[in-house]
Amino acid sequence: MAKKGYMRPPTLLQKPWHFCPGCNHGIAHRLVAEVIDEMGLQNQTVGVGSVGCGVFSYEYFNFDGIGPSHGRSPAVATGVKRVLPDRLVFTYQGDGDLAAIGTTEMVHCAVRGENITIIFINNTLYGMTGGQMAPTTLMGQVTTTSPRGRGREQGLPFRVCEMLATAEGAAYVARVALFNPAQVNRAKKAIRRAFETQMAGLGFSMVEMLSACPTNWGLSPLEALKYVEEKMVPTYPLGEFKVPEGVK
Amino acid sequence: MAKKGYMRPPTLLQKPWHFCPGCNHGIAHRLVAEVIDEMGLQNQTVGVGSVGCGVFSYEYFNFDGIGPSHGRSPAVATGVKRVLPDRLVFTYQGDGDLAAIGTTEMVHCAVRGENITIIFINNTLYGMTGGQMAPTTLMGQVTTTSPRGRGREQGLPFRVCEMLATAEGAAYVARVALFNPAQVNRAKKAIRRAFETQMAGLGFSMVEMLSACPTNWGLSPLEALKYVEEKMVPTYPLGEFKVPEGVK
Amino acid sequence: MKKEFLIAGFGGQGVLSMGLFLAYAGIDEGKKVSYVPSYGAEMRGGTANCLVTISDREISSPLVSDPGVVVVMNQPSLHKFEPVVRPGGVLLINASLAHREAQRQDITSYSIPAQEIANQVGLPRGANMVMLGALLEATEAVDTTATYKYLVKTFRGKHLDKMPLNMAAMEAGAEFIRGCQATSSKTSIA
Amino acid sequence: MKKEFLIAGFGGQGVLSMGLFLAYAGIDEGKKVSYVPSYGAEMRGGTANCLVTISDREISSPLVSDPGVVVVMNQPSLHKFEPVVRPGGVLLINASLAHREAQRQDITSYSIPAQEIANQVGLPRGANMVMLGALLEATEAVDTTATYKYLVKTFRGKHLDKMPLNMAAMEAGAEFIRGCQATSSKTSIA
Amino acid sequence: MSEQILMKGNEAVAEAAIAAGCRYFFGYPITPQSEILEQLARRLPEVGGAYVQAESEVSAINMVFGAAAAGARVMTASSSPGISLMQEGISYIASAELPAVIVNIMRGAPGLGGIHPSQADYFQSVKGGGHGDYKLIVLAPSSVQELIDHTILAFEMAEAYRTPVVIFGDAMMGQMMEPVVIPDIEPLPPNRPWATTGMEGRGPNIVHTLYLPADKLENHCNRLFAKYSEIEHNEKRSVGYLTEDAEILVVAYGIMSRVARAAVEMARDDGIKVGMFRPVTLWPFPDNALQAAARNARVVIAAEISMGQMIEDVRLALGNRVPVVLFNRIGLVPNPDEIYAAIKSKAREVNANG
Amino acid sequence: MSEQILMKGNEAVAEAAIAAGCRYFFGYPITPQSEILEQLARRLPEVGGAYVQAESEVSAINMVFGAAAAGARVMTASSSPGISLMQEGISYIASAELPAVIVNIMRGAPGLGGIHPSQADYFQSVKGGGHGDYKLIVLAPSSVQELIDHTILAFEMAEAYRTPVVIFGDAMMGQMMEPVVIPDIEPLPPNRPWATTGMEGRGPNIVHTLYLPADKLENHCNRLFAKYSEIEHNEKRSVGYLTEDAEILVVAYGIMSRVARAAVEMARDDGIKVGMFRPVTLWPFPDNALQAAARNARVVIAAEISMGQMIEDVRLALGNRVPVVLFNRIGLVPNPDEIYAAIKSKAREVNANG
Amino acid sequence: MFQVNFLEQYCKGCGLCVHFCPKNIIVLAQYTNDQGYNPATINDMTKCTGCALCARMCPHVVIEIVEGGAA
Amino acid sequence: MFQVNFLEQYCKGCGLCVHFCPKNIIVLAQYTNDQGYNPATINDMTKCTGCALCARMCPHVVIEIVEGGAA
Ligand SMILES: Cc1ncc(C[n+]2csc(CCOP(=O)(O)OP(=O)(O)O)c2C)c(N)n1
Ligand SMILES: Cc1ncc(C[n+]2csc(CCOP(=O)(O)OP(=O)(O)O)c2C)c(N)n1
Ligand code: SF4
Ligand code: SF4
Ligand code: SF4
Ligand code: SF4
Ligand code: SF4
Ligand code: SF4
Ligand SMILES: [Mg+2]
Ligand SMILES: [Mg+2]
Repeated sequence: MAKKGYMRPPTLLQKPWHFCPGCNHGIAHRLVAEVIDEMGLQNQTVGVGSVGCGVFSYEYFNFDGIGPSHGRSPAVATGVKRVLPDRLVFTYQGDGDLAAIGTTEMVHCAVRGENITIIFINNTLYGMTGGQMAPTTLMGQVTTTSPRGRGREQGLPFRVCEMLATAEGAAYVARVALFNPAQVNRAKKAIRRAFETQMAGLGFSMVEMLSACPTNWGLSPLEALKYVEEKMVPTYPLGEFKVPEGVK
Repeated sequence: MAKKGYMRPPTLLQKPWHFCPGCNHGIAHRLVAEVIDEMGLQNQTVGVGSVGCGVFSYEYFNFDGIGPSHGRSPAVATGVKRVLPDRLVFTYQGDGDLAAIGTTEMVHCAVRGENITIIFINNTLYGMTGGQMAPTTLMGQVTTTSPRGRGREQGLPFRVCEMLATAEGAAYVARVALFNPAQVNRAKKAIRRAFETQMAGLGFSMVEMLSACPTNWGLSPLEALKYVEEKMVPTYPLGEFKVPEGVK
Repeated sequence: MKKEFLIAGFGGQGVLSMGLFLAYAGIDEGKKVSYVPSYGAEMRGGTANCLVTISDREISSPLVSDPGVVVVMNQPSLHKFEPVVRPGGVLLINASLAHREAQRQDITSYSIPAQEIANQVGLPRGANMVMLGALLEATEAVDTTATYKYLVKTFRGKHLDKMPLNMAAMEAGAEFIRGCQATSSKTSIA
Repeated sequence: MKKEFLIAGFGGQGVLSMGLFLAYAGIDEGKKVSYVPSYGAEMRGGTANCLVTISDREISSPLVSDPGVVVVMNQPSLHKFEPVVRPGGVLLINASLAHREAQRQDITSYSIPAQEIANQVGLPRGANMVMLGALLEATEAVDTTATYKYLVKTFRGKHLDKMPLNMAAMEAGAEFIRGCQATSSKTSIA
Repeated sequence: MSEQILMKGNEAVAEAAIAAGCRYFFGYPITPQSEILEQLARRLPEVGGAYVQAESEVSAINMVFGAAAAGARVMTASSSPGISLMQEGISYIASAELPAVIVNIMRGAPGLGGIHPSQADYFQSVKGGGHGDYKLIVLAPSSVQELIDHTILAFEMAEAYRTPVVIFGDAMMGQMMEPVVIPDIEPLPPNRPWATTGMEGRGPNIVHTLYLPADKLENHCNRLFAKYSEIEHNEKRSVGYLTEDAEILVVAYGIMSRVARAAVEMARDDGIKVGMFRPVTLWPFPDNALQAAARNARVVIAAEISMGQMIEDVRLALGNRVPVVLFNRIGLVPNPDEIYAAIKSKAREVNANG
Repeated sequence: MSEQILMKGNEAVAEAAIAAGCRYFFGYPITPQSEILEQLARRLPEVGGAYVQAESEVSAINMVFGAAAAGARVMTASSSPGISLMQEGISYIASAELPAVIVNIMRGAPGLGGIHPSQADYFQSVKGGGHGDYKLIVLAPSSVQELIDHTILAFEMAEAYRTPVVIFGDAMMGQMMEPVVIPDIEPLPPNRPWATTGMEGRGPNIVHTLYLPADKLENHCNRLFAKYSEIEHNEKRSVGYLTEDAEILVVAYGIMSRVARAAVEMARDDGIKVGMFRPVTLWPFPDNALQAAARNARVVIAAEISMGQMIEDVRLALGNRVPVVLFNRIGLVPNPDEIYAAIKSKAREVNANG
Repeated sequence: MFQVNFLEQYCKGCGLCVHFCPKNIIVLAQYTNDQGYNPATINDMTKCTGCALCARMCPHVVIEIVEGGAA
Repeated sequence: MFQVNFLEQYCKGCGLCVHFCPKNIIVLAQYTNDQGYNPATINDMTKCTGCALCARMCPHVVIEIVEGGAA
């Protein structure tokens, strides 16, 4: 961000988005597009979407895209990457998609050290289906399926980065947030490092983004950002959990 | 083992077993039975088997048993435990069953802190189906589906204990081995602690047992034990990864 | 007797609860009732609508393509749903957000400045109640008293203090229709 | 001409490879051939068996319930498979591990101390080759030369040195049968 | 409570399950059935039960397996793609003869499809989406009240026959509200001497599905199918409407049967001799009743929100005695007019052919 | 190589896939198909391809989805329970119109069942085990050589129609060895302008299955089914044997057709007018050819290793013109004698009824 | 001088740009756009420093900022 | 004195008891049992200390050890 001014990244098609007002999915989409453009990879990218509020990613990005079934994006990406090892292959997944139904696929991409990148949007619940509890839901958080607030019976928050970092095959693992411009810049850097990890062939990479869902949290866009900072970050500490030699 | 002598634990039915000569599944079965008898839980136990060489566990144990589909035992055990919260509910699973196809079910039992115990027999491959590579296969190890020895393309060994220990809901997590009598004693203690963790309602517990498969390793029973000690342990270090307060 | 009501607008305009009021009033009158909301992903940020059927007989299909009464709470809904009103039917337009008149000649239509009326009544979030009152007046769909009963049910407990304002909003909507009808002839729909 | 051979024993006794020898010899003679091994979980520690069919015509079903020739390499297999031998067929018993004679009168049977013969030949792991030689001699299943050809194929490369001993084991098996036949009449099976 | 209340189909299923004595629910969110979960997440703890949100549909169906084996009255619900993920588990539950209720609020398909109303999972549940030989009882309610009644019936049947029962809804039925009454029944607690509850006072109970010796497997399948024959004998259900003199017969189930009925009424007003036949159980398919209903039919219209699935069972029931044609729409519940038009055009043909 | 070699059915599938130009395989071990994996794990790296052992069948089918989308010729293989787990993925692949070959070496079922030969997944693949409206081409080879030929054919069809193709084997066919010749063909590399390979020199390619507006979904389904009609028109395959004058017709596929053929030969020796009809494509089912083959039939015997699944398609093809009865065994491939006995008893009936 | 352009019809009036603009020059308009939202707009463009914090935070890529521009 | 009993028909002759017996008194028999394995057996029972290491390692629960016993 040395140069001033700002232009829409060319890999983002100019279309209205279905995201709710203040939804951080939009910021995440934009950052991914910016990094791909900056790395000059538009023509070498295959984006693998998912099912969740990010389901239309392939309609918004201006590069090849796939819409897989719910949770299986890392497996689909594996199929793509084995066929096209020189392409940038990334998945874009929500916490329900990645950390619930898609746990096996995610874990084994990390364990195999599959040379792909996961962009992981953690908004603590199932946004698209109307705000049900997810494995990432905070303790005490009210959702449509934890109407009394998440209690011990409903499990404990799933810290995905911490878990995947234990896999030898995981090369770059970071958790970032999007609640203010500085965090957004950091998030962008993490995406860049993840993609660089992949293009250098160093193995599995993932960037988790703590992300606001004003609609299902019942908060204004601004309150939602504050919620991320004050409520989510203590449960999901930010930072780089693994950085490969070649990318430091 | 203060008292001398040795008698078959009453919860083990007296039948011939299908296990190959020297297979460590037999030792694991025996230890589970011994602990259940020592804790006096025969009538309060529901054993949840799995698909693998341990598939007949419900025919060998003398307590209520369930034979679930491949990999889903932790989900089945969850169903049982929610209905019968005061029972001892444990699963008995191989590395293919638990750490490959059943990854999601395993991880989420740990993440939810489901109050069940997993007995995990890690023999580095799919024994029952004839010795294919598993996520736990050692680097360089030859199996029927890694005929040139497992290489980087085939992924890296999956350290399940280390991964699950990152889950807040995991209360007791230990890795033991069965390659000599001292290890067998330690293994038994770990099973006891896991079951105690469960009966005290402290959350998820798991005991991983490094286990010899002489048949598919192409080794004699004795060589196979040596293989566990010399080849497996360096990749899968033994120890207790998590011990809850109440059980120390 | 079978009447279908389509109510459409942005999510958040109280479109679905207008439908519920109607439906419960129907039940209260001993009628058969069905209610079909729009739902799911396309709701978000987009339009919401519901279709209420009130009938003397068993309702065979809860869906109709040409409802007799249509309420549009915003401009896009007017665009989309004006064409489906059954000939001879009634179209009620929230003129505060839909900035044109109805174009069809074969239906009765009313343009109601619902927001302005709601503001006047002192219930700025009550445009939907204004429209509901207008609807009841314009169509004789169900007895207004039945609607009030449900209103009481809804607001009982800690929100009871909101009752009077809501009733006032409905009444203001009805009054607006009566004003219009003074100048045109009212169409009763079957 | 259609002949079926069932060979049964413990896993590890070379039962499956005996079947392969037969099958390849059949192919070499231009016959139609099929081979069905037992497999899977119940193999482990239990019995292994294979069924080889050699025929002039297309083989409709690779399975038969009453094979003309049965080789049993151990006691449990003798129990299990003596009853299935087609009347008039041949049963070859590895007498080293199956400690009783055949009980049926409507078949030709041979009890062959295969292990002892193999030991004598100097190929202690060659009991299966002894039995194979015996089988070829007792049934005229396929030409022995064809079998030798496959033997050469199998052992070519670094194991060629094992050829002669294997052939000797087969020959010793055949010789044993010839000895028996000197005292009984040989049954040719169709 | 015998008051009429306005209820969404999904909420009705949840309340009916509670009325039927179901205390355990395992499920995963999916539109258009999530309100079943949401309602049960609120309600089950109130009645001493447990709502467990599974991490996937695969897990959900296996949690159901465990809870049913442990003796509980248990349910899961999902929508089309989620039901596909349950196919292995369903085959296991059927083989293990566990009672369980599975609700499928069908949506647009194949693939991700969408959230439209659909009836395109007929083959999956009625013929067999999982591996091997088994049958599921499949109920097809057509109103919110029937969703309630069939949910209660489903639990009864599941328990009587020790078999999984599927309830079919669709996106519209799940979402639409109708006035209903929840019957005030007092179901007995489950009585399952075979359940794996801990073996106090008896020998071990085992629930499994492995039959290695071939004859054991064959016996098992024959036994299962003897039970299925009994179900076929006892449980075929259907509703006919004006079939007596019907020269044209519309066959439709679920929401489509209501549309068909409306169309039949319209056509009857025109003097067309048309009737409707509605299978209530899709398996066992009410073939005899259909044969009777089609006695005078000269053409049969199978009306489905699919590319034609139930039509095969209609044809199997009727043989080639009468032509069976398809009326279908995808992505929506059609208007009665559309079926009415189809009936009219068939009526012209029938008259033309004298 | 045109030399005859003795090969297991499973190995033959693997070698045939390589001959057909398949370079990517994703799969998970399961008896009785694991030799397909094992052979490809050895062989694919030798020919510049990749064998990836998936962590489950769910992952495997989704890896296939990805590899096919990326333009590769790709295969997976499993056995019954594993195929159940693939149902969601298969529905997606069909909807996305991706070419892929799926091998099912069927085993004893339902549930865990066992490792016996079986034909009980007919409904699953032929009618639709996944959600929604789609069809799979299903091939039913009956010998190891045909396993080879059909594997090659499957890749051709998958590519020609952009649709998944299923190959049915069973535990016996997977394990038995027969002499075979692997044809020496030189398949062209896949030509897939629609594949998501990185958009160098063109606009973005998108592979997806979501159709939210109802009319889009309806169009999509209609388009899919127009393609399926074309396949029905072009690809129905079957083999008749002595059907000309057959008063008794045995219908069987796969390994069962060989047993049936042997039984027919035995009965012909007794002078019984019996023939055999063997569907080679199970979908599209060769109904016309079956009607022709059953011209003179007075009874039709559907012979299956299942509780009766294909028999429904036989009945659908033949209507109620001729009685269709089931001969079945479970857990094993029966002996020809058993079918022979069934034929004989039917022959007596037919003669008695004169 | 910077020109901040709003793709007004995409704006959902979330107000994040309003909040994060260090110069406090962005406001939500009184009128609604076709989607029914009050779009963001700038009153006094001269105060803009081109820092692009508004664009960084905008979830709908509504904002583009060019140097020079129309000012 | 200890009596070590072998459930001979269950023994698979794996030899683990032979290896781990600190007294080296267990051997595999020359004959085979019904399963075809050479079962473990003890020649000199008097040397047995009842340590049960053999039983601890036996994967087939073949071995039971009782004090007193037949000796
Ligand atoms: C097999 C299957 N199960 C369930 C669904 C329903 N579903 C669609 S999106 C979604 C969850 C999305 O949540 P998340 O991944 O966290 O994304 P978000 O919308 O929160 O960004 C679910 C459960 C589905 N489409 N497929
Ligand atoms: C869905 C499904 N996929 C695959 C199989 C086949 N299968 C049976 S056991 C097994 C692996 C067993 O390996 P592991 O869990 O490590 O146990 P082990 O035999 O090594 O003790 C597999 C893949 C199956 N039964 N079901
Ligand atoms: S529901 Fe939440 S995550 Fe989904 S678009 Fe709206 S704000 Fe974003
Ligand atoms: S195959 Fe291996 S794990 Fe299975 S019983 Fe034999 S030795 Fe044990
Ligand atoms: S670029 Fe900076 S100063 Fe200018 S409007 Fe945006 S946030 Fe304000
Ligand atoms: S941040 Fe973007 S969407 Fe939000 S108000 Fe500003 S311009 Fe509009
Ligand atoms: S108890 Fe100890 S000393 Fe006795 S036989 Fe066993 S290992 Fe040897
Ligand atoms: S350890 Fe057990 S099975 Fe092995 S040889 Fe000794 S007694 Fe036999
Ligand atoms: Mg989310
Ligand atoms: Mg294993």
